[in-house]
Amino acid sequence: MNVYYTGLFVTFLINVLCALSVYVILKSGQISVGNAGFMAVGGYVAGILSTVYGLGIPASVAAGSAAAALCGAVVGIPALRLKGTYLVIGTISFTAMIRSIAQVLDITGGAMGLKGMKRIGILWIVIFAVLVIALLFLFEKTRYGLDVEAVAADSEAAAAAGVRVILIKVLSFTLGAAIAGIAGGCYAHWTQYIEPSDFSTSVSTMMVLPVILGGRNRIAGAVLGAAVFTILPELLRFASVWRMVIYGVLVIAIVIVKPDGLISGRKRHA
Amino acid sequence: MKKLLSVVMASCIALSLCACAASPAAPTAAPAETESGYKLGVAIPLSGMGSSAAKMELVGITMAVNEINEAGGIGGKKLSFETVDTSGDPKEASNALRKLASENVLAVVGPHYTGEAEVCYPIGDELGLVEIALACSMPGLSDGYQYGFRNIATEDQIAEKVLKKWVEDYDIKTVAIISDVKAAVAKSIGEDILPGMFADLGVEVLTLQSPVTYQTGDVDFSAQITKVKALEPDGIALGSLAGDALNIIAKAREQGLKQPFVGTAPLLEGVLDKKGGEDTQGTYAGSAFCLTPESEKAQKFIEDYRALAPTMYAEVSSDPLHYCANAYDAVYMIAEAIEKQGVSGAAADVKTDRDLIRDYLAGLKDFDGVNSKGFDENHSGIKDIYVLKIEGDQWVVVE
Amino acid sequence: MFSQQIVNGILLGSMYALLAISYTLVLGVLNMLNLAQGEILTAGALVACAILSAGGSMPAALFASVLVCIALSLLVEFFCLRLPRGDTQVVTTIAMGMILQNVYTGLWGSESIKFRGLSSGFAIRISTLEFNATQILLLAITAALMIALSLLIDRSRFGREMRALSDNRTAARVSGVNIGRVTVLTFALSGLIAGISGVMAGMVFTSVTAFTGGTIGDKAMVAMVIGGTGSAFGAGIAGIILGIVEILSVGYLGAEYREIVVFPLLILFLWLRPSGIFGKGRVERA
Amino acid sequence: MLEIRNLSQYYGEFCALKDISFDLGENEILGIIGQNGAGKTTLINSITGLGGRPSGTVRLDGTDILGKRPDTIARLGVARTFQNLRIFRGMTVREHLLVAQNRKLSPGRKLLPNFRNTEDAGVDALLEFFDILRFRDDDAEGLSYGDRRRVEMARALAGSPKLLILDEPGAGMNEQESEVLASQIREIRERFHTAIILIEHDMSIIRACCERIIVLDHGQKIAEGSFEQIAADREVQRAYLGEEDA
Repeated sequence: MNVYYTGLFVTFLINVLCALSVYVILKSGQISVGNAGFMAVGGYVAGILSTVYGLGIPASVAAGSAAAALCGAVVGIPALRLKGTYLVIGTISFTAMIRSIAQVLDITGGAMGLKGMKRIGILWIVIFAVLVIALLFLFEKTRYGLDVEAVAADSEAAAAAGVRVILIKVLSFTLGAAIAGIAGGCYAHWTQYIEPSDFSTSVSTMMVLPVILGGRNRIAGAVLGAAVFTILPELLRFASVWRMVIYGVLVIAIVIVKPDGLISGRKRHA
Repeated sequence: MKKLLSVVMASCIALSLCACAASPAAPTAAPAETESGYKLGVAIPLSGMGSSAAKMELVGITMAVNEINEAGGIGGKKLSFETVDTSGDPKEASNALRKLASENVLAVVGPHYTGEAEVCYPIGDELGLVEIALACSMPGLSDGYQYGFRNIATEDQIAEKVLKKWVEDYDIKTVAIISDVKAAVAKSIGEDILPGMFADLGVEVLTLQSPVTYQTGDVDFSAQITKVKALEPDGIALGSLAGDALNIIAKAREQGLKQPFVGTAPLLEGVLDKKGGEDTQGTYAGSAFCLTPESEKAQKFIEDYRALAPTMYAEVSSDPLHYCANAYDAVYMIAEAIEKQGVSGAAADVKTDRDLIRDYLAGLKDFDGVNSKGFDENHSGIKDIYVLKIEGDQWVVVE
Repeated sequence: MFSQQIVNGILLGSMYALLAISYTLVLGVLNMLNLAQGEILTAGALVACAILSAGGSMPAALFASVLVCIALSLLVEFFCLRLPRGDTQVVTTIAMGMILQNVYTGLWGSESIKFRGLSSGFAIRISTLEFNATQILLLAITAALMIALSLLIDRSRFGREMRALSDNRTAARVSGVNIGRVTVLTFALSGLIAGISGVMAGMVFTSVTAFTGGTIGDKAMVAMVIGGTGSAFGAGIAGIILGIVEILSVGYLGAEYREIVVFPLLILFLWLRPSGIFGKGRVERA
Repeated sequence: MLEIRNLSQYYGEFCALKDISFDLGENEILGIIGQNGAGKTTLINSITGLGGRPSGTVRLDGTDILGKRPDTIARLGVARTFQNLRIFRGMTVREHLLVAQNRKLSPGRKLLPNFRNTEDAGVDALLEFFDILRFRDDDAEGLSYGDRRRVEMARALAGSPKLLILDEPGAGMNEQESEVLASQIREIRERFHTAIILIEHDMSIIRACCERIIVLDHGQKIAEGSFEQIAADREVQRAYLGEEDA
């Protein structure tokens, strides 16, 4: 495959990981517009480990993911007290805080960003993506997957049926953050340079849109959404200045026409 | 049935998207792609922050390509180029670079910003594709790269000449520095270059202990101006991009500060002279280009630019900035490399052609360009520096 | 110098206050976060700027800006609130914000445009502090708006309907509140405030860019949460406090510390007291 | 089995429950009746942890459960249905029961992808019992009102609870359906060994099922005893028939 399409393919894989990180949290009924913050944690931790401490790239991406998972739990607990709009505000400000910390510390290269990471092999990104998709697919088949669906449908009724609602919600945030951490680690080692503004609020929204567009209750929906979101900007390159305008209009149109997203069928438990 | 319908719809959308992606975007304003011609790549931020500078660069590139082709091309073969928009974002720039590499371009004019160049230079080395960046003047950026070049003088070269003239003309004893902490090139000017240079010139820097800083794109500078006002410096130096500089100077004048301002190359990118009005009179800066050059090659360039620019973009300014000249000269340098190195231009030996161009540019020290002489050992542009000052609504050369 | 920095803080704060008030109206009444609000402010500023540089008078610029902002707010209400389903509203307002911002860069480019503010040299000097005409006007308008809106919400019939809607949507509908009308009027009102804030932003910051609204919008959102949803007074006060905190941290610590101070403050409030200092609205929590 | 002593619940100054005490034996069916707003639902919400911050003591088999989280109380063997039907949107009838069953499985079992396995037998038997087996794999949301009530009851029983609380299961049922329901409630006690608290307006069901009945009025317990005793009780008549100078 020539160079341009491999670049596009990797961007697609990273977008899939980002979309899945939002998907996992959304599946438990919580909408998080702060996954760019988890991605930043994953990216910076992995980047620092592989440049400063010379850790292998896959190992540092995994470590970055663990660090992001920790942040996920830390954010997940207060998130329990917030619903809907307030959770959105809370997650947006979490990302803003991570960005400002990255901007101040020297180890993260401050505003000048972190560079010098070696290039991650495409195979490793494929392995990470396939691993995450497989794990999610299996997890949804288990009884815990069922608990998650119940919590999303009606958390009080689920509690009355004995479901550990708090555990499920915090677990979802942690899992989503871990996936975003992997995306961050891969991104850092693919572009080989990250800076705080790479993880802005609009990046968080770009992680949410594919899930809402593709279909929020199916893994395939998130993956399809990521595909559309990777190909669309390339298609609209000719419109240069007006590219993002068309982009925004498309998003609103699809959200109104297909509120459940392109793939909205329910998956049955075997 | 409903489920089946949505799955079918989803797959046909996905299919149609992939099909369109296969056909790359049509090149803009380029002469028709001839079979046996030489093809260049252009990666500049036509959308987003740097769009006005990028449009100027595209005018310069189009002028150079048209001139070369009208004069019979290179050894009878036509020159063409394909443009990809990077919108000033490192991730888009890397995609654009890979896209151009896949089109078998011989060399790339671009990217524009320091942030983009930091990402694209390692990729350029990996792909074996020469890049001539146009507007990243941070010192040390292109050191050690094989295929990474930049046709712009580094900030320390420019600052050295400008500060000396500014300190002499305004008899500056103490100075306050206002520095950006976000944009890489502005930050390195404000924090690394200016303090050292002022110390060498025997000028006391009042903001050394508690630096006055801001973030790119800030809307409010009242805190910074109040702090500087209290220090009562003889002059104020800016490690800033043009947009912020305009706001800072306007705010300073509003709060009654009369001191002169000084900055380096970034101040020229914006509209400090056109839009500054009374506030920015007497502000010093430096660049490797000016509108009243001695060489008639440069004068002809300016006239040609003023003729072509309005036809391509309505709102681009009629005075070319140094980016435009950098891009124009970059095309000619590549053309010279193609000619002197006997580059074939055939798809088969694109690899060797690219290396031939790299070797030629690496050794190019005596190029007779509008404002370029070639590249130093760190692949940065060798240019003669002009000290400029705002008078009326124009940057004029300070004798 | 410290007292001058406080004044700068109050001025910047009142910019946040103005926008926070327009945020809190929509969120308080309709429980909808309009993330495109910052961009609507930018529209007002740019339109006013265009009219002024074309030689138009200040009132004309103000009127045009308010008109444009109200129109945009209604556009947002239709496409982002009425049509899409509940939880996708956040997404649609973000997309709308993205559209607006790129329209501005498309039309006006990304440079900053000088805003020809009030030319009168009138200024009041209180000991070492100096307030020029623009700053006095801003403080007056912010105070007037905060008081007017608090009165509107607490006293007027429309205010009572807004509060009924914010407490319990179904109960409001049952007791005869015309939901559609109140929603549209609330959005129009927030558009009006955004229009005024846009012109003020131009005057205070002396220049406008396509990104002006966005930067103020984020901070205004923080002020709105801390101040308390549905409370114009709370949003106003919190906006000003936020302005002072930011100016002092920039003045004495450096610009890179600015967000470090502001956002943890917000997260603390979200955790301990989501309804904010003056919050009246009942906050939906887990 | 269940001891409740001076249970009170205040929302601000409004007193929803005042000083309520009663016991419930193993396998006993207790009826709770009272006008709308008497505090019936508030009472069981407080017991199952969904209410505000009640005061007093509630002990299940000796362990104090007042103020615990609803899912903790549920896992101690208390199951309930809801007055206003809390069905999981977008989930099948069978999945409703699997969710309730999950709490009996060890974490290890829950992680295994649940291919067709023995638990299903229990599920099918329950669906059969409530005559909704034919809707097994349909979306529960689409069923009729009565069937959705039966799904809720099946879900409650799927977790094999010690105590089953039914909140107006007979609401909206005709004569014939009420009789079937009454017999089902009696049979539940035998077949599933659960004590039952039944909140109901339909006196025919109350008379058919409950050995003991508590009457609530304005958040207070005004009577307790067999159906005949409370029918004769003057206080109950006053509460039901409105003020009357006796």
